Amino acid sequence: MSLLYFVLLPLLALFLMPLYRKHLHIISVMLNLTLLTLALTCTHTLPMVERVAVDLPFAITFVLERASWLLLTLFTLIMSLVSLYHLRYGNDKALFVASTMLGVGVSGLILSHDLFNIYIFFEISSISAYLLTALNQDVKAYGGAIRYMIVGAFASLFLLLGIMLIYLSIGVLDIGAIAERFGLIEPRLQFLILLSLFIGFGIKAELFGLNFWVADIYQASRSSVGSLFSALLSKSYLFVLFHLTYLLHVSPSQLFFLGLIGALTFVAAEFSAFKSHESKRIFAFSTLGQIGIITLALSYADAMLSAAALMLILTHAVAKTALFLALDLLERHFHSSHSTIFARFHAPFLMGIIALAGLSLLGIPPFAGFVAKLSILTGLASLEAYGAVALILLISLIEAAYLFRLLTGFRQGTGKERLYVAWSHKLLLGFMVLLLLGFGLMPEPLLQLCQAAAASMLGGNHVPL
Amino acid sequence: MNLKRTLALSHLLTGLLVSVMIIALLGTLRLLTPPIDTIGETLLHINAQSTQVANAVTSVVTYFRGLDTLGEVSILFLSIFGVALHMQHSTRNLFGAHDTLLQIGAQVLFPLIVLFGVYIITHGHLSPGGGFQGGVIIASAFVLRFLAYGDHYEPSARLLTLSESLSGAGLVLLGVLGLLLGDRIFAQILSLGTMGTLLSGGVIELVYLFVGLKVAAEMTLLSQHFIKARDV
Amino acid sequence: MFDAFGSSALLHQAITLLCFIIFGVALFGVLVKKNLFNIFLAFSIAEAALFLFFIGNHYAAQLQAPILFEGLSRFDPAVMVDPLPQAMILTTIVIGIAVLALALTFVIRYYKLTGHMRIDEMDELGEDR
Amino acid sequence: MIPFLIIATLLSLLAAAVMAIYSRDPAHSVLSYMGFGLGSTVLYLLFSAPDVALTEAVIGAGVGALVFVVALLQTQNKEQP
Repeated sequence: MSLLYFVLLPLLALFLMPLYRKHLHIISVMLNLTLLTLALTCTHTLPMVERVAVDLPFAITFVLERASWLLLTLFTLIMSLVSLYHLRYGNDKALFVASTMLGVGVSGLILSHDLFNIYIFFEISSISAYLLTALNQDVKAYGGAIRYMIVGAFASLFLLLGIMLIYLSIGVLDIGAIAERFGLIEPRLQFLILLSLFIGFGIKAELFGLNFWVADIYQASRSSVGSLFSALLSKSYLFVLFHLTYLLHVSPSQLFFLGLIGALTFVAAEFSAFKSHESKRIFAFSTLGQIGIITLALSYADAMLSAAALMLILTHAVAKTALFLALDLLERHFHSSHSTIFARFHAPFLMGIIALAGLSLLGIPPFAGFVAKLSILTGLASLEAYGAVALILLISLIEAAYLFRLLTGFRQGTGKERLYVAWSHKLLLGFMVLLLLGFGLMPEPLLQLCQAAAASMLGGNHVPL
Repeated sequence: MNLKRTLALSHLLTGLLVSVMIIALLGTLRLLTPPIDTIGETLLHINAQSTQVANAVTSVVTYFRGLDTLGEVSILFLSIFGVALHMQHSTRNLFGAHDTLLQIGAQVLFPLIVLFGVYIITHGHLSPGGGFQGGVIIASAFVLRFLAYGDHYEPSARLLTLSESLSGAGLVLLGVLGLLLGDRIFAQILSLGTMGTLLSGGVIELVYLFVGLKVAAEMTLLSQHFIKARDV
Repeated sequence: MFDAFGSSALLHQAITLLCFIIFGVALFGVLVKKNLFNIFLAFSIAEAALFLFFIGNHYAAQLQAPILFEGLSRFDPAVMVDPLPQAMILTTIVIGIAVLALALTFVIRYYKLTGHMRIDEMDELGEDR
Repeated sequence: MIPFLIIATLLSLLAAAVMAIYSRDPAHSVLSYMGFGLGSTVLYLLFSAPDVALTEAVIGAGVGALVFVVALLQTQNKEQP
């Protein structure tokens, strides 16, 4: 089993597209399920290290350890769910190409240990995100895509600058080797490199100050695409950012700065979500809020908190996918995503799914989101960061306020339409909610996985040369 | 939130960050000292025995960092796919010239340019050049025809996409074959030959051949879609 | 007087300075220009300035291209330029042109649909519709 | 001699960049952009990177300029029917 198959199989499926252009949706499902199976079979052989081309210590290396395995499994799972969701809507070439390439990009981002290779996968995932934004081919979509391209160009410019400065000063690209030699660089140059890498990844990971564009992009694209953005794209950039942060042993003050950015992201996003009345914008801002909490938790570089943050990544991704897919059903029916559409239909199952996923997002007891948030809070309390605990609890009230406002929308309005939801979609959405419920009731196995992953992420996972 | 205010704010923020970066950069310029032993130099050392390719840049691009090239080729594929998707239903050629002299010139030059492109691709491991450059040169021959014939010249879009896709698939299959027969992507499954001859480098030449074919088809598609106006 | 830049360190500093002036000029252009056409042109130039900076800092007077011609018989870092940066830049140039073509496609389509391509008049997204 | 050529080319590149970005006439912008591409090709040759020079010549100055020229034509023929 080679790790390169996670990149090569989707590429092969893409390049052979002219041979089966009528059945792209079926191929997409088969491909993603195959990748999910491959990811699951890797469980027993972790950690896996694979060198590309030559056996030199500094050649391109693909590494799969506990943390990246957890994310890879999550990504392939979400990709499979989203492709299953689209199965009913038939053959869509643009969606197939862009989403498959997005899968290639994010898996490459978390697997690769070579900085320039990471840049390539960064570009692959960005370009597929631009294409996904412009999927509807109307004024809104093009406006969103152009904006996205402008911020994306900034991000890749600064990432490239960071990579160039690293190669010019120490002459290596493998991130393990960079970690070894990083101390040799002049401190001011070190700061410059860290700043450019932070701008590059921070823009894409939607951190505070660099995330002014996010709501527009989510609003411009389809809701089902929003699930990919929120579950895959921002999470993979965040993972690479923190992987680099832990490897390069940044100073405590820089970690504190990251934590501050996380807290600011959280507060600003929740307030913006509260002020918004467009459901896609609300979910976008709520994604930003969760990213803020995750950044805050990861910035302590503490085993327990990092495990909790990984758990939050998993539960948030599943809950947000369910929410965005449910919203996509509504959007396809009403051709609008303003929050008033919640008062215009009657479909008990769909309403139940949205309510339950929303509750998990908020962290209400029987769901997995509760376990994640609780372990973040206890972790912060054990580090005596009571300020952060108070902040999260306080701002969560705002989160509760806007989510309940959204959900009470169901009970208002007259002359409701009955909305037909297909059985396959019911099964899919039900599966996601059951997943959340199941891990909420029996969190132990998932927590253990997350703890192992956090340990390998914090341990620096130096590749044996 | 007002969009204009958001835009102004974002400009202010990015401007602030950028100016901080620039000031910091100008201060740290003199600290940059070239490193002593880089990976590039290591690769240069082992290049002779592991690839038998006279152009070290070619061997780095296609062999040592073949995965980067695969990613780059797929980026190009993705981008051209987007261009073709959003520019389809284009009808009118922007350059509707019907200059007989230009047409004769295009007739004469077309095979010469294609030949030159093929030369650049097949000699990528001996001299400067390679798949990307040669591919674009071949595509430029088609661009010349577009300019000279206007709407009267139309290469089959199906053939172009087919050759693009199949050469891409060939590249990936070469990688998979390397994984199965050797133990790594783009492993040397062919004999290396002797350095400096046309048939040297083994897999490297095949990689550049596929890349060249793919880039030629892609760039032709790009220009075909770009130089046609679509009236909405 | 031609020996003034004889030491490669001084030459590298001059190259770096000029490239970053171009880089800064281009980024400033991105921020102040309102025409989408000029914005993407400025991005393209900023990228090119970074490439020049990277390749230029690996240049030295006694080094030759990493290709075996008649005069050279073996690969030696003492007489040849580092090939890896050149390979990286080769890759990045192609990526840059791919992104540029896609961006201009979006700009053209946006222009066809709305009749303008100024970034300060793009207001189709926002809270109220 | 070569160091001075490098510095002079860089200075002219700076001028071309300013022309390309800040010119009000898009046609001037595109022409200066082509000039920028050619200048950087020369510079790569001076930096003993012939592979990059060839790539920049065909891709940066060739395809890039083509793409810009066509974008210019496509976005202007509506105003002057």
